Amino acid sequence: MTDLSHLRVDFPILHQQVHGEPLVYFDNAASSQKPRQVIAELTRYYELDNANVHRGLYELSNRATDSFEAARKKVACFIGAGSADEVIFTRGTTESINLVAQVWAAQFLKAGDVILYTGMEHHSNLVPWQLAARRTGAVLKHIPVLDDGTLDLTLLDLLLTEQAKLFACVHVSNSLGTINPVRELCAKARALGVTTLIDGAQAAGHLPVNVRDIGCDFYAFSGHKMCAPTGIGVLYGKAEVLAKMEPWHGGGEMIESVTLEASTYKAAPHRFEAGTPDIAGVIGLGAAIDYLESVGIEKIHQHGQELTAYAMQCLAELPGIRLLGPQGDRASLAAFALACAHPHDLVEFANTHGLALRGGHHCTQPLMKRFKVPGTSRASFYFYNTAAEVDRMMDILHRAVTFFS
Amino acid sequence: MTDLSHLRVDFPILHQQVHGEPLVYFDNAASSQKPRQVIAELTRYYELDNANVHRGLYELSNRATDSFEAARKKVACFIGAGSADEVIFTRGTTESINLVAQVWAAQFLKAGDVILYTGMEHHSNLVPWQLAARRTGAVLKHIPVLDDGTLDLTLLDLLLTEQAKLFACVHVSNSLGTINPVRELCAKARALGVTTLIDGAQAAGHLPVNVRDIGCDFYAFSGHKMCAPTGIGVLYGKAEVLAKMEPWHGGGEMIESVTLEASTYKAAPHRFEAGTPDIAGVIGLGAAIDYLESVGIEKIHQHGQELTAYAMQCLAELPGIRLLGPQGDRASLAAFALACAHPHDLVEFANTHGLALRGGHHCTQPLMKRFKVPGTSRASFYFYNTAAEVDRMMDILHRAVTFFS
Amino acid sequence: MALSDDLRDLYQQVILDHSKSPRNHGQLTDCVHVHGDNPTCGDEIDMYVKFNDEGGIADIKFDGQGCAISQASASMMTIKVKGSRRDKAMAMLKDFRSVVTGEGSVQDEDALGELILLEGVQKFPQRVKCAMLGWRALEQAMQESAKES
Amino acid sequence: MALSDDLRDLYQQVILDHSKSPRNHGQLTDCVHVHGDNPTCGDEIDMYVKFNDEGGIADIKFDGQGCAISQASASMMTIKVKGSRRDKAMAMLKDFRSVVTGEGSVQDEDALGELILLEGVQKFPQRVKCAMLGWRALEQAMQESAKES
Ligand SMILES: Cc1ncc(COP(=O)(O)O)c(C=O)c1O
Ligand SMILES: Cc1ncc(COP(=O)(O)O)c(C=O)c1O
Repeated sequence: MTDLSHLRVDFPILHQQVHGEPLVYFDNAASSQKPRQVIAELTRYYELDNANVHRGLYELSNRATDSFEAARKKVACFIGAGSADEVIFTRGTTESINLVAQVWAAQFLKAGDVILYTGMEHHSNLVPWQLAARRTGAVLKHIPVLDDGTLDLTLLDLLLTEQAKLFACVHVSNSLGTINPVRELCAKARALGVTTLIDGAQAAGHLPVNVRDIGCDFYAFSGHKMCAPTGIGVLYGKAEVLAKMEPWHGGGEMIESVTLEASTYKAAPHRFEAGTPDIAGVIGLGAAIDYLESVGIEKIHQHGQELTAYAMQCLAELPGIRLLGPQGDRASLAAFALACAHPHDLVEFANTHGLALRGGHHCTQPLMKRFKVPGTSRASFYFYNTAAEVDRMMDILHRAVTFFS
Repeated sequence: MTDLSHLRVDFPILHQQVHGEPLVYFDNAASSQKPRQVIAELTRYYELDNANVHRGLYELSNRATDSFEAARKKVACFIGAGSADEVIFTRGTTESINLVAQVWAAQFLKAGDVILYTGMEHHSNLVPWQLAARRTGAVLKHIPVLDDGTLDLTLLDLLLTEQAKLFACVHVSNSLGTINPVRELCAKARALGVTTLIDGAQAAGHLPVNVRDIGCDFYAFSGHKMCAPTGIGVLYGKAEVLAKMEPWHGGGEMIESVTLEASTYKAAPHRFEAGTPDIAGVIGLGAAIDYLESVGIEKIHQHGQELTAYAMQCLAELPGIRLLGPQGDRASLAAFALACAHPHDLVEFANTHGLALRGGHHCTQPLMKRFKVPGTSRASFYFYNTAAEVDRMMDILHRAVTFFS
Repeated sequence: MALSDDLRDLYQQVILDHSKSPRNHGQLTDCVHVHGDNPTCGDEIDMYVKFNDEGGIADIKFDGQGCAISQASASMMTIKVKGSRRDKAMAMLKDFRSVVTGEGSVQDEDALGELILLEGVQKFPQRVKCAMLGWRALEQAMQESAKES
Repeated sequence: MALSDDLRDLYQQVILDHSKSPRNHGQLTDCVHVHGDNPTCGDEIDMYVKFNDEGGIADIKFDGQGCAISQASASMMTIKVKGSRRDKAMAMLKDFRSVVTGEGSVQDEDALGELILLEGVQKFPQRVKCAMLGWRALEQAMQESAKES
C-alpha cells in the first residue's frame, strides 16, 4: 500500500493524546489538518509582510500584493484554469456557490427555467438553488441516486434537456464517496447550452482536477479541506461567463470610479472581490498548494483509494454493518450504519478512545432520507492517515459493538 | 504624551529595515499589524485544536467549537451587544454592509424610499446602497460635508425624515479623521423609525464602542484593522431586527431541515453564517480583543489623539501643505496635500526611506472631488507608533519637499 | 481512563435497555401532536399527548429516531409523566433539565425516579440537547393545549 | 542606498520639469476626446487628438491630474507624436511600453528622444500604469479614429 506516513511529521496536531490514547483523526472530509509549512507561511506573512493589498505604493504592500497575486496564479495552475483572472477568492465552497446562485441566477434564470441538481448534493449546493428558484420562479429537478450510491443516469436524457438552464453537481460526494462522471455530464450539458457548476469541495486536493478538461462553467472548492487555512475558498468561472456577470458585493477594490450617485466596476476577478480580502488566507492557500504538489496529487489519490479499500474490507466484517456508497472506484471515505448503535452513540464511544469520526447527516439530509437512515457514521481519510490507524479504528469499533449490544 | 512604546516588542513586523532604514508603518487605517499573541493563537489553534465546528462530537471539534463561540461572546462584550446572538461573523466591514444592503434592503425598501448616507462614506458604504437602490427603486441622498471635514448638520432636518428608511453613516472617517456624532444621529433616526447602520471600520479597536449606547440597528467592522487576522469581520445586528430578516446564503450550518425541494432555517446568528466559517480567524479575533483589552481601549484612544495632535502640529509647518479634516477632536490619522508633490510621488519617496504612507483616494472618491484634490497623502497611527516615528516622518517629508521643489 | 467510566455511566444498562425497547412507543389519535428535531444531529421525535380536562397528561406516546440518549430519555419520560397533573409535569421538566445540565437545583428527586440515571449526560454537554429532545416536545405540547383551552 | 539612486533616476530634473510645466496642456475642439483613468490611484487624463486624413496626428493636447510620472510621460509624448504618421505613433507606443516595462526590445530608440528618460520606471513596477496612462488614452483615440474612417 502507498505509504505516506513520513509526512506525518509535518502535521503537529496529529501527535497528541486524546483521552489518554493517540489521536486518530478520521474527519478529513469535514476539514483537513494543516502542515507546519502552511502554518509557518502564515506566521512569516504576519511577521514580515503584512499590509493591505493593491492600493499601497510601499514595500510591505508591494510584497503582500505580489504574494497574493502569485497565489492566484498557483490556484489557476492547480486546477488547470485558462488564466488567473478566472480565479475568484471566496470564504469557501458555500460562498462560491451562493455567488453564482445570486448573481448569475438573477441575470439568466426566468420563471419556468429548470435548475437541475442531484440527489446527493451537500446542503451548500441545494439551498442556494432553492433560494434562487424562489426569487426567479425557476423549477427544481434532481437526478435520483441509485442503491449503489451512483446517479441514475438512465434518467439523464429526460432531465438534462434544453429547459435546464443550470446544472449543479457534486464532483465527489461527501456522504457516499461517489466520484461522479462530471466530464461526461458537463459535455452533455454544454452541447445543450446548459451552464454547469461543479461542487469540488471533496475533490480539490484529493484527486487531479482540471477545469478545462472537465469543461464546467463554474467550479467551487474550499481551502480548509486541502491543507489551507480556514476561511478561504475559490470560485473558478470561465472567462466568457464571468465577463457577462454583474457585480455582487459593492465596496473597495471592485470599483473603477465612484460618485455619490453611481459607480463603474472592474473586470473579473476583482469585480467579485469587494473589500479587503483574506490576504493571509490566500497566501496560505498558495502554500498549501505548494505542499500538496510537492507530495503529488496522483500519489495522494492513490493512497486514498488504497486506504479506503482496506478500510471498507475491514468494516465489512463488523456484525450488523451496512456500508453506503459504491464498491469500486471511490473517494477516500467510508460511511456506514451499525444495527446496534446510532451514529451519535458510536461517535461518542469512539471519541473516548481518541478516535475522531463524524456521525449525522453530513449536510445531506435528503440523501439520508433516500437511504432511510437517520444518519451515518463516517471515517474520512487524507494522505497522512495510515493502515495502522484503520486497524485502531477497527479495534475500537469492535469494542463498541460489544458495548452497545 | 501617553507612551505605549513598550508594546512594540509584541509586534515582530515593526523591527525590520526597509531599503536600509527602519520601517515606519503609518498605514494603520488600511490594516493594522498583529501582535505575537494573535499569531501564536493561530498557530496554537492549528497545532492543537483544528477541526470543523458545530457538527462534531469529538474532542477537537468540541474544543474548536468552544473557542469559536467564546470568541463570539468576547465580541459581544467588546461592543456592548445585548447578546452573542447579535454577533454575525463576516469577512469584514464590506461584507457586513453588503449583507444588510442585500437582505434587509430587499425586504424593507420599496421604490421611492430614501437611503440616506453622507458625503464622507467609504466606497464600501456607498456602492452597496447604490446597488440596493437600483434593485429596489429607492432614492439616494446624502448629508454634505463642510469645509472643516464635519457633516453639515444644518441640513439634517431636511434630509433625515420619515421618508428615509435607512441611514448609513461612517463612525470615523478614514479620509478625514472626523468622528461623527453617531449617538445623536441614531437617536434622531430612531425617533423617526429610520433603520441605522454605522460603519465602524475605523472606530472598533481605536475608541470605545458601545452599540447599545450608540443605539444603532447595525454596526459593521473589520478584524484586520484591530490586530486580528485578515479575512474576519463582524456585523452586529439588533436582535429584533435580525429576527425579521430572511436568510442570505444557503448552505451548511444555517439550516434546520432540508429536503430536495425546500428548507427551513436556524435563527440568527447562524442563519447568516452558511458554510464552514473562518474558524481560526474568529478565534484570532478573540485573541486580538483580549490583547486590546489588556492594553485598554481608553488608553489606545488617548494615545492616538495625542500622537495625531503632535503630528498635525509638525505637519502644519511644511511649506505648501493643506491639512484635511477637523482640527479638534479627531481620530488618529492625518491627511494632507502638498503643493510640490502629488501623493503618489510623495509616497514613493517616503518608501525609499522605509516610511509607509498611503496616497490616493482612500476609497472615498466623492470626498476627494468635494475637496477638489486628486487624492491625499495619509499617515494613520496605532498605539504602537511613537512620537519619534512622527519626527522621522517629518524629516523625510522635509527632504521630499526639497527633492520635488 | 476517567472518560471511559463516564461513558459507562452515560450508557448504563437501563438506558440502553430503554433505547432498544422504548416504552410507550407508537402513535395516538385525537391528541396534541408535536414534531421535534435536532437539526445538527438529524434526530427526530413525534410526541402524541392526550390531555384531560384539567390539562393533566392522560396518555402519551412517541415515535421517531435518534440516539440512545434521546430515545431512552423520551421512553423514561413517558412512563413518569403519564397520569401526571400539569404542574407536576412542568416541575419534572425543570428538575430533569437541572439533572442533565448540572445547573440549578433539583426540587423533587424522587419524582424523577430512574430518570436520575441520565445524570451522566452532565459530562457530555453536547448531548444535553439529545436528552432534552422529548421533553422539549412535551413542553410544546403542553403550551399548545394551554392555548387551545 | 541603491533605491535612492533609482528614485533620483525616476524623478530626473527633466521629468520634474515636464510634470510642473506640461507641454501641450489644454483642450481641443472638433477632435477625438478620450478620458483615461487609473482607478487605483485616482489619476485622470483627458486626451484631445486631431487626426489628419491619413490618420496621422495633426494636433494633440491633454488635461487632467496625476502624479509626476503620468504628467511628464503625457507631456513628453505629445511633443513626440504631434505630426507623426499613424504607424509611427503606434511603433513609438510599442517601444515606449518596452522602455518602461523592460519587456521586449526597443526598435527605434532615437524616435523616443527624451522619453527614454522614463526608463527609471522599470525599477518601480507599480508606476508602469502611471507612465502608460497618457499612451493608453492615445491608443484608444487612434482606435476610435480608425473606426470612424
Ligand atoms: C471607513 C471604512 N469603511 C469600510 C472599510 C472597508 O473595510 P474592509 O476592506 O475591511 O471590508 C474601510 C477600510 O478600508 C474603512 O476605512
Ligand atoms: C460536497 C461538499 N460541498 C460543499 C461543502 C461546503 O464547504 P464549506 O463548508 O467549506 O463551504 C462541503 C463541506 O462541508 C462538501 O463536502
